[in-house]
Amino acid sequence: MSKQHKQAEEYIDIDDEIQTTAQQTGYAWEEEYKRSWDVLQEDEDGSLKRTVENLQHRMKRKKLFRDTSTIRRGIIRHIFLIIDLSEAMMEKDLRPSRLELTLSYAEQFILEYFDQNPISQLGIIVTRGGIAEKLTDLTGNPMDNIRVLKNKKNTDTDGEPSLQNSLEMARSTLIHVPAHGSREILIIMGSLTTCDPGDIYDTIDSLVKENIRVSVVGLAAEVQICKHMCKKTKGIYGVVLNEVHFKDLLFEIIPPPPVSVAQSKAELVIMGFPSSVTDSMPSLCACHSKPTTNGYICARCNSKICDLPTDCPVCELTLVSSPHLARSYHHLFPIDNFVEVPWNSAFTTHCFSCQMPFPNATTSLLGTRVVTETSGRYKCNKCNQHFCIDCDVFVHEVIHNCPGCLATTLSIK
Amino acid sequence: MSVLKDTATVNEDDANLLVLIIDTNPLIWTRSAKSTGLSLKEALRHLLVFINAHLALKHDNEVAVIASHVDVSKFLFPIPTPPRLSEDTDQVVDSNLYQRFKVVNDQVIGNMKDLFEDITTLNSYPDKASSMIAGALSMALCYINRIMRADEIGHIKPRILIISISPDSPYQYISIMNCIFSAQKLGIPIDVCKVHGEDTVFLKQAAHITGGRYLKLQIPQGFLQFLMITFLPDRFTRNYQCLPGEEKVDFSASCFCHKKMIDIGYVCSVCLSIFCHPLEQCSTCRTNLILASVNECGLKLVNGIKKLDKAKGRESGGST
Amino acid sequence: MRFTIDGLPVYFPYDKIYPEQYAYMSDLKKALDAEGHCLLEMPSGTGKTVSLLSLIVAYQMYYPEKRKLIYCSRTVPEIEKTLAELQILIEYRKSHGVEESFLGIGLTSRKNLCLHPTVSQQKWGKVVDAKCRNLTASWVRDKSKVDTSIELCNFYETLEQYDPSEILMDGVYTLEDLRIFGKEKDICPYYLARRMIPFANVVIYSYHYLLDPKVAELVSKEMSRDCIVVFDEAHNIDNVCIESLSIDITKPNLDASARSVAKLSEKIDEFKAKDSARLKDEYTKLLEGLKAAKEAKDEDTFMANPVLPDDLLTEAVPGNIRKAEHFVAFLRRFIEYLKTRMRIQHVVAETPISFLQHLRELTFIEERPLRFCSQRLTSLIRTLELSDLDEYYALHKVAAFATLVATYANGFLLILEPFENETVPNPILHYACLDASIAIKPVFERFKTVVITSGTLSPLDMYPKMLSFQTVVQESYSMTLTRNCFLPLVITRGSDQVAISSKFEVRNDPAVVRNFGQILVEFSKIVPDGIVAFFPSYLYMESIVAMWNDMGILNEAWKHKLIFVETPDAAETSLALENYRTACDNGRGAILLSVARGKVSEGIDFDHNYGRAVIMFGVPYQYTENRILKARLEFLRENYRIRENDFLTFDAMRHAAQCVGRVLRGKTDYGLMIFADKRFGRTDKRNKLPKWINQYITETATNLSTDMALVIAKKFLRSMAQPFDDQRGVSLWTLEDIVAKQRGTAHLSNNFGGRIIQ
Amino acid sequence: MPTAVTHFKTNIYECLEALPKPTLDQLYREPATCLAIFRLLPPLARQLVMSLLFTQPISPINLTQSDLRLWVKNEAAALAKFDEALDKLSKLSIMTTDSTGYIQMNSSFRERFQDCLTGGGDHQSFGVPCERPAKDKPDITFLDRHAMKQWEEILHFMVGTESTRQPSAAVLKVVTRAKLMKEGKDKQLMITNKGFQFLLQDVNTQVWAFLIQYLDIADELLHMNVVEVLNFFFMLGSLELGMDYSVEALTPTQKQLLDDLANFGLAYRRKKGSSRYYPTRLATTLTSGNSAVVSSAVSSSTSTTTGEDGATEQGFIIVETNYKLYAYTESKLQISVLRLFCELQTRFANMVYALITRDSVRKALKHGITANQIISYLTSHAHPQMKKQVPLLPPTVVDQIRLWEMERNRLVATECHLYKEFRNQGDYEMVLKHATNLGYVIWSNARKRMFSVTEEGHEHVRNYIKKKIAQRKTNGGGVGEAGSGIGTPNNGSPSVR
Repeated sequence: MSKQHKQAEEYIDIDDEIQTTAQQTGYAWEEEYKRSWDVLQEDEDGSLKRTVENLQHRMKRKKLFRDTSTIRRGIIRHIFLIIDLSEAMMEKDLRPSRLELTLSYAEQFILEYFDQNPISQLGIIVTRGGIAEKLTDLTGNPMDNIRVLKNKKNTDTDGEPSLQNSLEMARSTLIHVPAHGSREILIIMGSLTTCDPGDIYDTIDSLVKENIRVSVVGLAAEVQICKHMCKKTKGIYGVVLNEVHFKDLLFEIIPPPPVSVAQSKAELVIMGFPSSVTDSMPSLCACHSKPTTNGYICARCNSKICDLPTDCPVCELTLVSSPHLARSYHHLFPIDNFVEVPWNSAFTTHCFSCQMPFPNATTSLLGTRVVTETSGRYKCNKCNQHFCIDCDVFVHEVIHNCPGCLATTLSIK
Repeated sequence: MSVLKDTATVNEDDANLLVLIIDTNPLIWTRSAKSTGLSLKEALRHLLVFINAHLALKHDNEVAVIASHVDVSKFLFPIPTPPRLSEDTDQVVDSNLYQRFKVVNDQVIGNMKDLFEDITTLNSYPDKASSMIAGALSMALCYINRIMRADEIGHIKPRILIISISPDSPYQYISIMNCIFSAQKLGIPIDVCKVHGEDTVFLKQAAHITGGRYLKLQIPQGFLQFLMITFLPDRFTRNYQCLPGEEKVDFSASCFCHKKMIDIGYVCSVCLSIFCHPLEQCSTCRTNLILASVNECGLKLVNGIKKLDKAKGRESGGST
Repeated sequence: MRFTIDGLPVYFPYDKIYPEQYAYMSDLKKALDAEGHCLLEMPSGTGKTVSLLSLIVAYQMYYPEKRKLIYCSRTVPEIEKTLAELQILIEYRKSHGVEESFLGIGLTSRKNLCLHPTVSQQKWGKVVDAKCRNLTASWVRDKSKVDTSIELCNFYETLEQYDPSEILMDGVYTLEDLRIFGKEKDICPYYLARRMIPFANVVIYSYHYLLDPKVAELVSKEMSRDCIVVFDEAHNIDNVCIESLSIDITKPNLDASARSVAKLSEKIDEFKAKDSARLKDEYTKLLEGLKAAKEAKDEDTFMANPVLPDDLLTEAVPGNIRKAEHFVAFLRRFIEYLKTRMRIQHVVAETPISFLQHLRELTFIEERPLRFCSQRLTSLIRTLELSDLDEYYALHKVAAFATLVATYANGFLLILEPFENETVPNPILHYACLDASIAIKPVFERFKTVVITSGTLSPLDMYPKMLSFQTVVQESYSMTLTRNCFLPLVITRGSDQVAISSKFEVRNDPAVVRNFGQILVEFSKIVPDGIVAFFPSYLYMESIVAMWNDMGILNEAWKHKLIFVETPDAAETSLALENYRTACDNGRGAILLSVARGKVSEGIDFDHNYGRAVIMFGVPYQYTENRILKARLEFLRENYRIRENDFLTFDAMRHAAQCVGRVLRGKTDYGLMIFADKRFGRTDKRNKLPKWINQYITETATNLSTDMALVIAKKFLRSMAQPFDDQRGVSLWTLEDIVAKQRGTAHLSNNFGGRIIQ
Repeated sequence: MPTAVTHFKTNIYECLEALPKPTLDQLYREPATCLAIFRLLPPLARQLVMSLLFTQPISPINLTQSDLRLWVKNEAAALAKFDEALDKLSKLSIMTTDSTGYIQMNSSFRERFQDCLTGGGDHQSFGVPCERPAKDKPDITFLDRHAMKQWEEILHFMVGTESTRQPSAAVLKVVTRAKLMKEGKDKQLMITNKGFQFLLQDVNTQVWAFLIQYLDIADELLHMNVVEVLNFFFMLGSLELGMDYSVEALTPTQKQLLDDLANFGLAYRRKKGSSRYYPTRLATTLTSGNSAVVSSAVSSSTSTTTGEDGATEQGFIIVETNYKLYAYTESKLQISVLRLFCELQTRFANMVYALITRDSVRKALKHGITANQIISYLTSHAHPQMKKQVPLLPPTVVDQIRLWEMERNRLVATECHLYKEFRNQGDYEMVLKHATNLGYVIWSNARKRMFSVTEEGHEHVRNYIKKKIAQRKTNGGGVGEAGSGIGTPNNGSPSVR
């Protein structure tokens, strides 16, 4: 029992955010029933409020912990997204169906990926009927990828997937990417089998040699070969529990992976910061050769490009805008996890950043103090300010600044 | 788990949350007072009226005021523990002022007072001491986040207005950028009212990226009027109102070494710092860089690096 | 880690221990203290062996009377594994500064150990033995002293140089080590091992060396009384016992033996011509009784007497077979008699008594001489200094038969089946042992402590009954898990709600077969990598697979996984297995169709991806029409009050358990256990499953239809795929946990231990 | 909720717009009033006012309407909004275009509103607090209770819940005047359809509707100054809940007013003629025009279990797709309101379980309650739990209610005249043909030889027949006597269209 309960417990929808994405969690009667009450117990004034809060706290905190050591990360990434289009993807065990869900998530993934890794590239390969098919080559433009996925005939399913073929295809492109970029493959795999022409272990070995990192998100169950592959290539292997979990797993890939110094050597990359132009008369752009009025001018060859970031189609100079670079800074300088403040040192009355009043230990005669094991305060070790759980999460997930440190440099001196 | 409620679509009877960030860098204010005659005190008077106007627009409009002071930024309103207003101000209720206005105004003024009291005592700023705009922004975002997760039906539409006077401080670049992007994620427009001094590139970008307004105050006397026309309109009315001329934002980056604008630069693949010249060790992340194509690196950028080292120290201190 | 179980310091070669391992040890300790037998059921893959070894070794080393450990295992690989474990343990003890002289060896047949260039090439174990003996038999070596032309095995010769006690220095020698050691020193590993047995603290070999009296007498006779005997994987021990005492004699056997008898007589004649002295002197020896006749080296006693009632050894050989030629005639007569018996056209089942009766009437052969038959044969052959003994195999079989039939009045049955499966005329004379206890009796009597342990011994009380012995400790351990890493599901009906069962009446009903097929197909869809499916019998498997083929179910399954089938032919099977494994490894996925009681179900582990699911199609009952089985059931009912049904179910369930047990090897492993038969739903069946399986069968999972099962299975597989946090505290104890535990139950265990000691 | 708000707005607009310009000017003397009225304006109008409010000090700019138009985007939607805004403004004579075509802001409005924002001037329009702190000051929950008790008494009286004492004269006047109730037989006051509709409004709207009615009578019967009354209303709206204000500062009319309002539950006084009064939530939320706050007050005050935090919780109704309705309320009133359009099944301690059935809804419709009112009621009182989901109400239910409303309008009765008993088919067809050509025929049946024509057709057809008969008479044919059912409107057969 125990473990399964834990599993269930993690996805009890006490969290509003999860609940708002309710349509994904399917109909009540389709869900296998969760004995959420096993998790809760009343406090002596008979209310569940406290326990639920604690639960939420724990869940929120759980999402956080990550290594905040400022290690090198492959900021400039090259990733191939391999999507399994075998018949197994038609299964309905993920609503509305594995395929549809995968596609929609893939789209979100791509957007989020480029949002977080602005100067990275991504390509899409699909595999079905035992063959692999490259939909898009590595490109810095999210829209191209998404457009391809939107195209129905690119996404109809057939037969079995072929891991080896698709891996080889991805590899053949990835080996050419410059040394300073990371090489990654992300596979979304619904099928439990793969039909391969040759020995896949050779492929895996060569992947390891090229230090290409393969991550797999399995939709059904743990497949040995995938596990092995991810282990070898230092990738992540996850199997989805339900729709929400699927998304979590997929988005784990988004923050750039840490790279060993050996793995990719640092380089100076020449980049152009094009200036935007708006002409009165539409002129052809170099990328799609469509007439457009406003666009950007390549800093080196003065060719006109529709949107950033991209490689100049003419002189192949990497073109970005400075905010793009800035987007990925927070990966480089992550902020440390906040530490929980024990009751005995919980003097602060309210959250430093959002002014939310803290639960007060002294006033709660009803034994609040007993019931909530957390003081609801979380401390930044640099500036020693206290924050509420929501800010803690928000700061680490969204802003990536510690308000305390930024607001009070005095405390640092 | 960002609360991505649909903040994009606004409709008529949404409440508006205005987070006002006032840059209260006393040095610059005095400077501006000299040049333009608009002192902080004066400006504050206008701002209070402005706040009242905002509150007047709708019964359920909300406001928050944050002071971005030198080396510290703190909430002026609301503060969880209302200070001892009752003593110094004659009475809690003033029959001549709408109660909500009164509460806000009193608190803002009161807090502003003791902000200055306890800072001016230690009156030894380094010259380049800059106002903590990034901190203020972060706090603002946190506060908004709190408010937004509080109302379930997404009834409150937040926005941020920065009254900016001090110039950009490069050391806050990254943190400010982070703020901007999270604001963009949450769909919170950042308005910037540049009261004095030359344009700040960062805030310009902020306004541009988040779809806010960036405007420079032309006639200091007409400050209030200016506020009223450009920054009062809530997001609903803005759909219909056409803005005062939007000016072009340049995204050309400035190199880390000499802070000079460049259109082709050398970027360290590890930490993405931008340089105007190729160098063999990144001054930011200390990794040795190779650049096959370019091999000339003059002595001149050594001192450049030196400068940046100091900068870097501060920066990492401030932003991580 | 080092901890003490009431007073006994135990070194455990890992720094974590499962609670059940701890419990196992402490129970084992009790048994040893009490010097009684014990019966321990412990889930497979929870480190049974290591905990057993580490405790017993600790025990040996701690107490003055260094009780030798005799560890019986079933197959050579298992012996090898155990030895490896032992090595690790000893290393660990050494590394923790325990000075002790310790010798652990394994013993196996010549075939596996022989180094001799030509001999070792032989395929058949028997031949190897024979060839070896031709090179090593005492008289051969004597002869070689006179003429050097006769070749000897120089490995053996070099061994002869040494004084047995100081050939091997301390340590643990796996079979492989032995061979290497042998190679280096040109010593015959086989004989080396046998020489070492007296000096070893731990001896590991296969059951037969202890159970099969023929062999036992050679190898195990000088084992002292206080040895600790362990039978591992002992769930089939009763069958082993029975086989060791059962003999089948076919027509060819008889003919062969007839021929060898003829040869014997020739030999005798030429001996008469050459020197009758030897015969004479043998004769006189026989007068003094067998004792005297046995001073020759034990290597020469190539075939031992199947029974060792000591009285036989003392009293003298009856007169009418003392003379060689008499004995030969005697044999001839006996064989002739058997031949006549073989001619009958109908099945006969009779007790030894009546057989002897009839024998006497026809051939005036007395009971007593019969009993000495094999002994006499042995000595005769020795006197005649025969080589190429494999030719005499058949004859010896007959002799052994003669001895047995004359010795044991009851517990046996003679069955004569003229026809192989009712049609082909191929008369066989089964001399079936019905009573497992006979063979193992001496073991229980000789040794103070016999430990019978396995993953599946439930219901525990069955074994003491069948083997008629008393246990001081009799325990079945549950499996403590942080996540329940295996999921037993009982599917009682297909998606179409038709009840499924391998019952004889319905087993070929298309609806049932289709449902079985559906289960296979559906699970092949959702289960990754490997699936193993077990059928009650080859026959049944064949028929079903045929029907599946017609129904197109196989093709359906093909889409998702490759399909392999176990066949009676070992070579084929191992090939299939190999391919199956690769298919599981490279993500193709595969299904292995195999048979309960088959090689696969006993020997092979399907850990991790090699077996994510085991499907048990039907309940593996034995084929009840078998006469021997019938006889045995009857016997059990009459003598041990075990009702047929109980025994059959017990037998079926233990095999079922064996099969599904294959899927789970260790706690990091996980898998589905699917019982596809409505009869599994009944509690009386389920109660016969081992506790550790039973405890995880939830009520909801006892009566599922295919589709319901699928839903649960999917969920299970998903959750199992999640990375799982370490099991510390819950199902994995550190030293602290143990100490805590002990403190908790200190007083209790102490006085308990005390009670046992006095 | 939005519907409710706009409803209320239009109401107050109507009455404000109705006022003559001088009265408005008088009104604008009070900053509170300015603020209140300002908030009633559409957003764009508000923005306009704000933008122009402080123009003066810098330079007296003169803007024409077209100048202003430049502020808004040049899109149809935007412009429409803009015009609406200007229109409203001029209606309330806040901004008017003077003869020169320049837009002028009402000066008094400008000044007062500026005061309001800057806190200048000494007008005391935001209520004069008592200087001496009151002993045993009633807390907010108490005030809520009081307010609700008073107000619900009125409503109870309307629905005719037993054991409700006769409310005050003012109330009676208002309800009768507003035709919320009318004198049935035996002089008993009976609730009218309008009354039912009234009940379905959220409290805030009710209050306003009530006050506006009161305004009229105040004007006519009690001879009060409308301006003062309105000012007082708006002032109440700007007061702080839980504060105590002194009565002295009020004008005599307002004092008089206060008593009535106290009756309605808008204000609380410990005893008649006590020197201080406390505005209740009903009053303070008047101008905020958001019903949520008030209905929260309802729930908090009615449900005794939930104390302070009850105020946060809002609606109390949960509707399921299967037409089941759960109302977490104890107030008799709410229940009896519910009874208007659904069948109560079971009643629990704090919850009522009801069904929305065809009959129940039809019953409501018969009372003249419209489907939209029901729906808006459900929407505005929806339980927060329901507020999370979109659409808020299960669409099936909403549609069904609408359908039920429609199905009542299947029959249309039209007055008509029946012609029957024609002698022979010939006559029948001839006349029928004639009538059809003229398009008078509503219904006809050849077998029974009868058809009916419309009112206006009747005259014509009859003449036609007469003429025919006359002709027959002349050429001596068999008299075709067409017995025209001399149409009493009663026997006009309703014909289905």
